[in-house]
Amino acid sequence: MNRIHKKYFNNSGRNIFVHLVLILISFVMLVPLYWLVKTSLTGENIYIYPPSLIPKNPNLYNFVDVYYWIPFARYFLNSTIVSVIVVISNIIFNSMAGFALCRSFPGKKAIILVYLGSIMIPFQTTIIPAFLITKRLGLLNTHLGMALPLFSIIICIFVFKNSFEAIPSSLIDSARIDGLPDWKMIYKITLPLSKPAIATNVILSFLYSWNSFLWPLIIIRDRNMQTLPLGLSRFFSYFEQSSGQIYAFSILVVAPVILVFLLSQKSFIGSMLSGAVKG
Amino acid sequence: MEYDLPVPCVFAVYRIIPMFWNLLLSFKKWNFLSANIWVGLKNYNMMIKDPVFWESFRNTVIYFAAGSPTAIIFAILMALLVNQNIRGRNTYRSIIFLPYPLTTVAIGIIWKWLYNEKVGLINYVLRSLGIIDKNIPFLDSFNWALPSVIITSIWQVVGFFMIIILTGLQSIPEQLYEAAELDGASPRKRFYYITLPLLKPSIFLCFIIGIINSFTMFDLVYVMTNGGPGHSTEILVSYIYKNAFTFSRIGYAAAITVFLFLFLLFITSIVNKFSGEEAGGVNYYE
Amino acid sequence: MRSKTKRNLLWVSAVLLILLGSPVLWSGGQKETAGKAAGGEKKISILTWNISFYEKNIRGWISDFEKDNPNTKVEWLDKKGSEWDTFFQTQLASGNAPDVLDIQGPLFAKYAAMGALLEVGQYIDKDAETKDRYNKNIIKSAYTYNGKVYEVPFYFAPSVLYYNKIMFKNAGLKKIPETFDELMNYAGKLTKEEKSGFLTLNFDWYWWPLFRCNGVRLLTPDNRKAAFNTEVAVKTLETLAEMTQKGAIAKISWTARWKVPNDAFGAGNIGMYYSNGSAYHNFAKSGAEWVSPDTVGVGSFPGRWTLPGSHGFAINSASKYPEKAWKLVKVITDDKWSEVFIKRTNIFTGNNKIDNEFLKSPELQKDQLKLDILKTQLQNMDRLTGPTIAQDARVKDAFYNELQKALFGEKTAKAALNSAEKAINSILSE
Amino acid sequence: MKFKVNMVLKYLKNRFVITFLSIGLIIGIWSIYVQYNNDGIITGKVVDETGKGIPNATVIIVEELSGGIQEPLTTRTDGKGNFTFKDIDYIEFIISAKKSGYTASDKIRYHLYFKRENFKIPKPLVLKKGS
Repeated sequence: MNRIHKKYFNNSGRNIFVHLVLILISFVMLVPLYWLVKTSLTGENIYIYPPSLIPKNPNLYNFVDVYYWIPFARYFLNSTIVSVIVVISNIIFNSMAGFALCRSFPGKKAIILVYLGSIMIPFQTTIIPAFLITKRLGLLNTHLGMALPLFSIIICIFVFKNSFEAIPSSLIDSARIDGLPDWKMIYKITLPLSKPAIATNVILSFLYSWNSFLWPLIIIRDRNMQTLPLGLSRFFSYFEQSSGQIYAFSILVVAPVILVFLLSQKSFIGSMLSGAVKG
Repeated sequence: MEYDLPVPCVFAVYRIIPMFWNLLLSFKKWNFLSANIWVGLKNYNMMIKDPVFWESFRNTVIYFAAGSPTAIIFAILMALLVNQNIRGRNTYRSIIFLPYPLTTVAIGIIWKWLYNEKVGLINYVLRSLGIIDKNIPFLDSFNWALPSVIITSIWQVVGFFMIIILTGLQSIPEQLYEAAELDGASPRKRFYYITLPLLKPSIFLCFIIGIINSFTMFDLVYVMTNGGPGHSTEILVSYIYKNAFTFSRIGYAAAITVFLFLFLLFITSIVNKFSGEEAGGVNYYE
Repeated sequence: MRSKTKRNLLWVSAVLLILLGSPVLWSGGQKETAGKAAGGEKKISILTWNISFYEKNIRGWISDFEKDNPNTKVEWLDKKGSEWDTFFQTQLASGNAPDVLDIQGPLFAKYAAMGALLEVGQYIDKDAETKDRYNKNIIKSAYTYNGKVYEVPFYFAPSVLYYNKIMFKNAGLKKIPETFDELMNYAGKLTKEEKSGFLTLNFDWYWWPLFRCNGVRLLTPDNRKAAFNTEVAVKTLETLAEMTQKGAIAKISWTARWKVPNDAFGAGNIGMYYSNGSAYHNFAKSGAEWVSPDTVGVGSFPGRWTLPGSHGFAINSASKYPEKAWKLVKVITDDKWSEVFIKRTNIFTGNNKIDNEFLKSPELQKDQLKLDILKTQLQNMDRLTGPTIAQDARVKDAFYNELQKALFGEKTAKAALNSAEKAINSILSE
Repeated sequence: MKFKVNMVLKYLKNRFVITFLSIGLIIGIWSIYVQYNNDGIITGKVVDETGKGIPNATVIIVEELSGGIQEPLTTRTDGKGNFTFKDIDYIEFIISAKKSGYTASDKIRYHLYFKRENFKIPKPLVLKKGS
């Protein structure tokens, strides 16, 4: 793969061009983020004209305020618990479903339609019945209740499916001849060969549950059970006007996601490039 | 296939049962408290006559039709760039992905300022460079508001699409390229005949996510414009939400939901067909 | 070998995390059942509106109440404005909505019409302590729906006109405008490249006094039909549109909600700012060093028209213990806690005695600007405007949609008002 | 046995482990630092224009919260113009000094890095002669 693309852009002039384009893209991506970080360090009013490019008297006070104005550690723990449940269940359920979808079986088309249809229903619009059902289940005010609607993110099933389809069927057939049961096959053969898909699953499911807002808003009443995004609304009460703290808070919320991304990207995608797919 | 069972169960509880409930509600009048009154097709009738509904519908379609393909094309280009063996490609990947996980509220506030007519950075830069001589009221005009919001959403989502495409790129077996090379296919041909077809599942996924985004970017719309000016940035889901929770017209909101569901199912089946059925599944070993 | 151990490590850590997480999971679930199991104890909940900064004192309310009512526990919930409605209504649907509700502005009318609220007027009148406590004007225009009182005043901050004295001086302006024409004239004079002459808040009905001061009425007295489609209104809207296109009225007046206008005025780019009486605290804190009594002035809007900006406590009609709920409301709004509130926030409480005492308090005399803001508010209490109708949100949305079309030149003023009238009449007749 | 030691080392070299360990380490060091510096003592000095300490001046400290106006605390300076507040758990506060015969000092705002941080006001509060 790499070798091929190396040939695409085999001289250094091309390489410099690629870097230039990427630097330009990075610049566009980073400018709004730079303002976010800058404001979190100074708390200045962004509507002051002309805009100042360099932060004046940067400090970390806004981050300190974030820590004190909400029970940050508690919310962080709640968010983490929910996200871990979601990530694990997503890998288990989605890899199973993805594996199944690679094979043909009666009713497969219908199931795909159900999946696609399910994504199509905006969660905002089905939130009331979902809430009533969760109440029936006795899961209001629990971590499990928060995690349940995100137990399997449909997009991720298709990520697995796409990845599993790329695995040579000869590999699976030979394993079947060896008498390996299906669940072992998922665990032993297909999953290890689908590291990018696992990485995508981890990143996505973590992200969705970490940022999920409307659902926890409705099913959580206990203050000790709140998650980080819910903390944001407490911020609005304190700091709606001085946005420094809001930005500091969003940076603290996003930091774990970025961390998970960086770590999983390097260890999954990175190892993939060393030639994990063997024919 | 027994491995497929647990997932539909979760969906049954959280998506499918609620959807039927919604269907039932769309024939009723309800406001969380009063008794359910059966009103027949009145809600649907009201919907057809409601100009705001049609405007939101149009916006949703524009949002999807303009936003998703643009984002996907950018994402493919970026993925090809960062898939090369160049220095610092992990850094580039991370930077491009960075906006996606950010809290929408924070993004909304920053972009609102970027777009500001009088003191915003975009106008400031454009004017300093001499590209424009009169400031553009991005969010404060009927013509610019929707494109502006779409651009922001592309900015946020493109890194995520890139990751999905990248995952797809890396599952393409190297032998295919080697074989093509032996056959003497040019790089361009290799891209059109190997990379692109085999990326189909990933592109399909991006489209699906694009469809979802065209109605879940509702918090971004809420923060940036709250649907205005007029209803020029209102999308169906924000209108549904407004009707349900602000106007307390649950039955009406349910009717729009049913319409939206059917419409999106239609779109998805088209996308599915174009991507070769089975959710873009490809089996190149056949 | 390595990849296998790594995988094992991942699995082990996953199992460990589940094990570690489950006690917390369990305790979360148990708390709910514990609340139900303690049968002898009563539990009431109070839902406040974005005032978690006030937590210390809210704990004070609760402990005062629990001292007097030893068998009743109070649960406190707080939600931000945009989520309050969603949260409350889903709880309503599931049958465990909070008992005491802090509701902003005319929103209570929607719930009153639904039958979700108790009529608290009878409680207020029956109780010797509360009977004559409140300002009659504010009760009448902000807490009454269909002739019945549904809320006990919590706080309110009627709108005032702030102005930037520096910009006034630079433009050679001495006093604040007294008529609509003067207001527009000033706005034009104050406008420059990146500066705008006039800015108004637009949520609720904050922009409505722009019409009201020209004598336009929104609805007929019985609230059944639109009454605003007049010659004068068309002319007013034409002027507003023209000034908006010129930039004399900041465009964010019509598109931004609350934070942006405050920041914009705080940044010193706006000549006059028509806003909530408590906005001062917000723009003063938006990193604006220039804000001081010497640079910010305050006065009445032309015609002294003002929006109540009110918050009140209502009681859920499905409450199991309405008497307890009323007692809690009484504790919160008694003289002691009202005084604490006005001292900490400098916002009126509607309690005549406390509000007037505060105006005379020595510490306030030292702060001329705050004193002026409060005095202006009190002075205009007889000119409160804005409707209190059940369909408030829909009427507002319908009107606002057309208004923006006219302001941004998509439609003529006449056509916009015509279709607004049609839409509103159809909503009101539903 | 040797094999196992090697494996432990390998685990430790894992990116996840290194990242989380170092985050944990930073938090740990910070908590220890906080433990040793959280008596809530705020000290400072009140001086006149010449830099001489003013005894018996009143120093006022007010907690700064976005939620509105707070009750102030006061103390008096000793013979050398030094003052000490004890048990202060503010995160942000405004400090000023006054004395009859002098014009009141500027109100200066400080922000701390944790609650109950021991803090020495870096610039002395200056009172000018004359009322």
